[in-house]
Amino acid sequence: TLRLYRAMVFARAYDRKSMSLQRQGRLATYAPFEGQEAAQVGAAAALEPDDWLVATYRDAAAMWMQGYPLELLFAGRTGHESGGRPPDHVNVMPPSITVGGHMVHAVGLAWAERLRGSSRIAMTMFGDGATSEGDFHEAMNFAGVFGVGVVFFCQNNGWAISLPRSEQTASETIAEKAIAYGMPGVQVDGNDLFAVYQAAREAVDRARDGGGPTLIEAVTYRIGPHTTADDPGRYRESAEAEDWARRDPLERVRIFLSERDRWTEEWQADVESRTFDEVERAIAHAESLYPPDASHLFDAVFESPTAPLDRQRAELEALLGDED
Amino acid sequence: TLRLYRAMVFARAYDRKSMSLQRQGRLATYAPFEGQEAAQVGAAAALEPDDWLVATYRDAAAMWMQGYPLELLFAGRTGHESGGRPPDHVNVMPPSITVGGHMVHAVGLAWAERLRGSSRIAMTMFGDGATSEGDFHEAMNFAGVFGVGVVFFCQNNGWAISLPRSEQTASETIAEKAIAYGMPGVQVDGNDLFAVYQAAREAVDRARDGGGPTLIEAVTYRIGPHTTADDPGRYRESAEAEDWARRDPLERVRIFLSERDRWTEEWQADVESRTFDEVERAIAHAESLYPPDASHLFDAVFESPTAPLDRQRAELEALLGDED
Amino acid sequence: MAELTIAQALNAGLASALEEWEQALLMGEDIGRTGGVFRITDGLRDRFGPDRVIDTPVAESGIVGVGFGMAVAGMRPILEMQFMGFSYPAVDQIINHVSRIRHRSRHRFTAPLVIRIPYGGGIGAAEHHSESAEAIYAHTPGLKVVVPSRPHDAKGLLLAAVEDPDPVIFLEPIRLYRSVKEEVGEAPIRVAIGSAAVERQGSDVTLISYGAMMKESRLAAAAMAEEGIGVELIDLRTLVPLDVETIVRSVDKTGRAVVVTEAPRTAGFASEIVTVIQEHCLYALHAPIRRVTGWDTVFPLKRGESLYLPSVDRVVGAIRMTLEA
Amino acid sequence: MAELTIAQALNAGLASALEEWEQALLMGEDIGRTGGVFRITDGLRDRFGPDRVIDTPVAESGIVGVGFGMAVAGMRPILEMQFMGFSYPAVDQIINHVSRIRHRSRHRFTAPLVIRIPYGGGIGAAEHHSESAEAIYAHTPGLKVVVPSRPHDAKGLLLAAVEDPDPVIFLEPIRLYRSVKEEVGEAPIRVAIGSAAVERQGSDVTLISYGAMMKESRLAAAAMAEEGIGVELIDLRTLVPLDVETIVRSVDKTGRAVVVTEAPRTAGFASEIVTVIQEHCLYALHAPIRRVTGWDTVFPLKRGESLYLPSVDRVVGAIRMTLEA
Ligand SMILES: Cc1ncc(C[n+]2csc(CCOP(=O)(O)OP(=O)(O)O)c2C)c(N)n1
Ligand SMILES: Cc1ncc(C[n+]2csc(CCOP(=O)(O)OP(=O)(O)O)c2C)c(N)n1
Ligand SMILES: [Mg+2]
Ligand SMILES: [Mg+2]
Repeated sequence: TLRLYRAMVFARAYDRKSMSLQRQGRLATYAPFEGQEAAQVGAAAALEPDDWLVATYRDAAAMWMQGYPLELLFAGRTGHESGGRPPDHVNVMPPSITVGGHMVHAVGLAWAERLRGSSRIAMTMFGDGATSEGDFHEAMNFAGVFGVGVVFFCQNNGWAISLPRSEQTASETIAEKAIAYGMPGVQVDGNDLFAVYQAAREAVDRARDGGGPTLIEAVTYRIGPHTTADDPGRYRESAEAEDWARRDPLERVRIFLSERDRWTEEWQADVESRTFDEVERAIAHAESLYPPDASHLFDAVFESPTAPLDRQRAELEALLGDED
Repeated sequence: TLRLYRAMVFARAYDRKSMSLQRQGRLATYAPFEGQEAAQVGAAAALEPDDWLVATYRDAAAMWMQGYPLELLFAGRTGHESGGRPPDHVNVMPPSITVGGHMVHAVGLAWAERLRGSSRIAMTMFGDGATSEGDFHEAMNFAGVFGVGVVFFCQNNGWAISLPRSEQTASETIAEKAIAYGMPGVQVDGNDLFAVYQAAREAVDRARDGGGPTLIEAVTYRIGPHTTADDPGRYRESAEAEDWARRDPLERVRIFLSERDRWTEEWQADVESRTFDEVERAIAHAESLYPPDASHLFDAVFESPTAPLDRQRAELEALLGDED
Repeated sequence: MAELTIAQALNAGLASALEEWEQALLMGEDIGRTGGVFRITDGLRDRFGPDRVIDTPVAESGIVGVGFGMAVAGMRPILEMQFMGFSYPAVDQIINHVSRIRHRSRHRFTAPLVIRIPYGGGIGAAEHHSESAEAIYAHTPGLKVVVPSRPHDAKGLLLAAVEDPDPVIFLEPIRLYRSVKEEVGEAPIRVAIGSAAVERQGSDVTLISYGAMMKESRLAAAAMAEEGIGVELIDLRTLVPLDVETIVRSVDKTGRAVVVTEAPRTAGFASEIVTVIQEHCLYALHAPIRRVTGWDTVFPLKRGESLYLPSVDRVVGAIRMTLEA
Repeated sequence: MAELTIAQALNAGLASALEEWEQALLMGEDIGRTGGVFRITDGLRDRFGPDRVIDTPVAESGIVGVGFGMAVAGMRPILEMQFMGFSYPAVDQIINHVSRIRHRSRHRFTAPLVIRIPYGGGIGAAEHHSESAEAIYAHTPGLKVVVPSRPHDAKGLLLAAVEDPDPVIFLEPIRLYRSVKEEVGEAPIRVAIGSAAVERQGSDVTLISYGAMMKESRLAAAAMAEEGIGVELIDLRTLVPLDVETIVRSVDKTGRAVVVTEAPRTAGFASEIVTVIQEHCLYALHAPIRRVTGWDTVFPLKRGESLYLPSVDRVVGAIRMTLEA
């Protein structure tokens, strides 16, 4: 528990620090996940280190849990492609920016692992809004039909930008959509670390044991704006966010720990300040990355550049040459 | 009942006649619906004459019931676009050739009618295979969220070309997929004219009364090949088809009627022969349609042709001129 | 008359469309309560109500397909794709259904709808947010494709698009939403679909562009003017149907042409423009027609953007090469 | 060596791909039990089992998206879209994901998959079954696009595509599936992606085409030969990367060119070919390069097809005009 609480504290500090960095203009738009720490940490904690994670722009905490280095998360957010390349042993896809399109990928990843006799499974994270995309349906249907070991982890944070969950779909819960695909679906309190971990653990074990896919709906809330470019004041009452803030996922675990004398203010302050330092180092590293040049643009279109691309690259290099 | 039975007899005769016309090379590929007459006739019978019907390549019986002229059905099948233009008072879309893409259209049609204060509703017909497409999901979800008066009528005929229903989706029934969209879903014996009519009737009334959408799964069977280009022998046991042939939807009603002395062989023979005559007239009419010319190609791209299109049309006319 | 940005002109245009046609309605993601991520529909939901300014679930194919059905039933839906990269899930509905229902039904059913698509790079956005795939829509028979580069045209083309009896893809240059201001009339003005604008007369070389790239093109033309080189600058405004006459008249005069677009080069719309010119003006050409385009690479993130997007220098360089050839 | 049709050569190529790479697998609608609507995968399910020849639900976006995930995890999926008109629902997966994962992940993740797409008209099919939208894929950075017109190339390009470390759109000319026969080696031959074939030497005019339209082009070239006119016939075989050298070498020699495709004219791939030629060979050109293409109309049903598809007469006519100009 302490390990996971530590991760949540880290995530919260990282998230808040990122918000301020963005305001300083050091990051491009940032999508905060404050309020969703228990969901992301609890779910990722159920994975083996080499399992696949296919998540979104809002799932930095889960990606970090699964081994995605901080400086790479920042690299992407400072607008550098190298942020999309995790270390070789880390099986985490770059965060999906398109909504809905990535869940089918998780199905393919897990299916391939099974075909190759590996025990790796895949977890995909997505929001309540993503469940409206046709690709959610096709991913769930493929997983159901072929019994693929995928964990569909939905963070229902109440909103898809400005659209409330109630207008996203008419089903009572998102969990019950699982029925349409013949797979188990469970709804859990997404702000309860233990509940999330347990549900995720069961789903992960089932997937690994060949029991097929599971849909998990973690009910939580996006305390902050959709992104730093968004103004929630335009579409929701601040009271709602304040109400949810009282159900803070960190606070619940903190109380649990301190009741057992396993928590002190000093300890927490220490974790936070160390996080801030780590974040500083990470962002500094990201900002110090080589400035993209012609090869950065042209050398990753294909494994080896084609003749037409070489001609275009030469064109660009000539232009850059002219400039200095 | 007699009226509907007559329609079923007509449909059966039309379908068989079309098969033989195709073999004679007088029709392009044809998709037979033998075995699905009760489903199509029963469902369409629940509609008002000016309600919208958005159906598929296999739903000729339903389209005919809703006023789509026989000769136009044939026009399309002889490869002439004029088959796509029903009379002005008939609100039936040309048959959908793409699988899944047309259900969202029905949602828009019904929604527009509501916005304009009309009481028209829309019914869309599709197969078991179509439920796997993302557009099925998006259509159902929009209908559910906005409470649109649409009847989603699925003819689960057991097969999508060569894929059996069991491998199309892992849900137990197709009807239960309605839960995922917060709408009622019902499964009926698609070979039972009365059951289909009743279920369709309830759904149509609900839609008209502002009660929102319904999903109906009519369990039936495609007795013939997917199309005249298909060979079912490659993927299914003939025993299966024979078994279903014993549950012939026409026979069930015939027995019902003859028990009540409302059916005679002469009457049936008469209906059939009249159908054959009608079909002959219709196909003859279709075959006598003006041969497409340049204007046929160019005058329906936009309401009024653009300058570039006029240039291309002139090009084509010059070529045609050269030839004679 | 007020000075408006393109964003404001579009907002005004949408408002007057909703006033002028009772069948007009707006549908899209986050266009109501927030007024759209670019605030183009700001205030319209409060003014016209949720029945006419509809916030939809996150489902682009559904938005277009449902809008298509509404159009067939007599409405005039104005649909918004939040970014061009998110219009791809709707490509099937657009190509297989929206573009061809008139042909399929021999005029019985039509789709008088508008699909608004913010496009283009230069705002340091995340992946998929800087697409310029206009060629896909321009290549689809049955669609008209327009792309304004100035506030007045934005409003005028929008209203012409809503009035048009056929589907119109309405491309909005994100980068110019707030960077250009000009006087725009209060009245429901129209700018005819299919007519290009000769923005600047010149006899030495014809510079052809549209949308966001008009910015670089204008600066390049001005720079050349300082050197006494006369650039005839054409803003296409409409890609389909293409205003061939205006292009040909100019190139027949100048004998030289440069085409500027930000889309990837191969099979981009720039190739169509070049092809049309050589078909009509080959004998008048003194030099090869040059394309200044994006590269055949994935659109880069913020820090690489300046390497990808055609710059004023690139445009000027291409003009020089064309003149020297 | 056996005489095979393109359909048979593809079947043989798929079989040898499944033998050569254990990571190779086929996925698509009706490709298993029935061997595909065109029987291209006939017998492969029985031979390699349902784990490697997978019948999927009717969901094109799912087929490509799931196949993409498999490819990222090290498999080599060979996916079938039943007809090109049904590849549109997968366009989002192809453009937003398949084409750019290598760039997004700086080579860490790649998508070595092949998407087989039967395309083109001339078979009197129903709506949406005669599409020729290769330009959409050719315009997408990160995709290679190949299109054989002969049995040998069909097998050789297919195996090269499966071997290629990047995603390849493999277009199959439906109309030629069974109309051309030629000797095809049993061995797992390769035809290099990116190399065009000069099928016939000639010094008067260059005729460029690919896929199904090679049939009309060959007949036209033969007809001209009878009149003593030397047509240099080029079968592109690969659209991306384009074999510019071969095209330029020929046109520099002949000074005249005609491009034949069946796709709609505006922004079609023919425009790209014309543009590349004028960029490299303008001063060698004696006449405008002519496009013989489909019209900017919806592809017609059976009875109107002959009006739409370029005929031998149209190709011959265009060659004549080019020579007379
Ligand atoms: C295909 C697609 N459509 C639209 C968008 C724009 N968009 C970005 S986030 C978002 C809302 C997603 O909501 P949800 O799935 O609930 O995730 P959350 O942001 O709440 O975590 C939308 C519509 C997109 N990125 N991709
Ligand atoms: C988008 C799309 N994908 C694939 C096809 C090819 N296709 C035609 S019918 C069919 C099977 C449809 O099965 P189902 O929905 O059950 O309808 P049925 O034919 O059984 O009436 C397929 C895959 C198509 N027409 N459209
Ligand atoms: Mg959400
Ligand atoms: Mg079926």
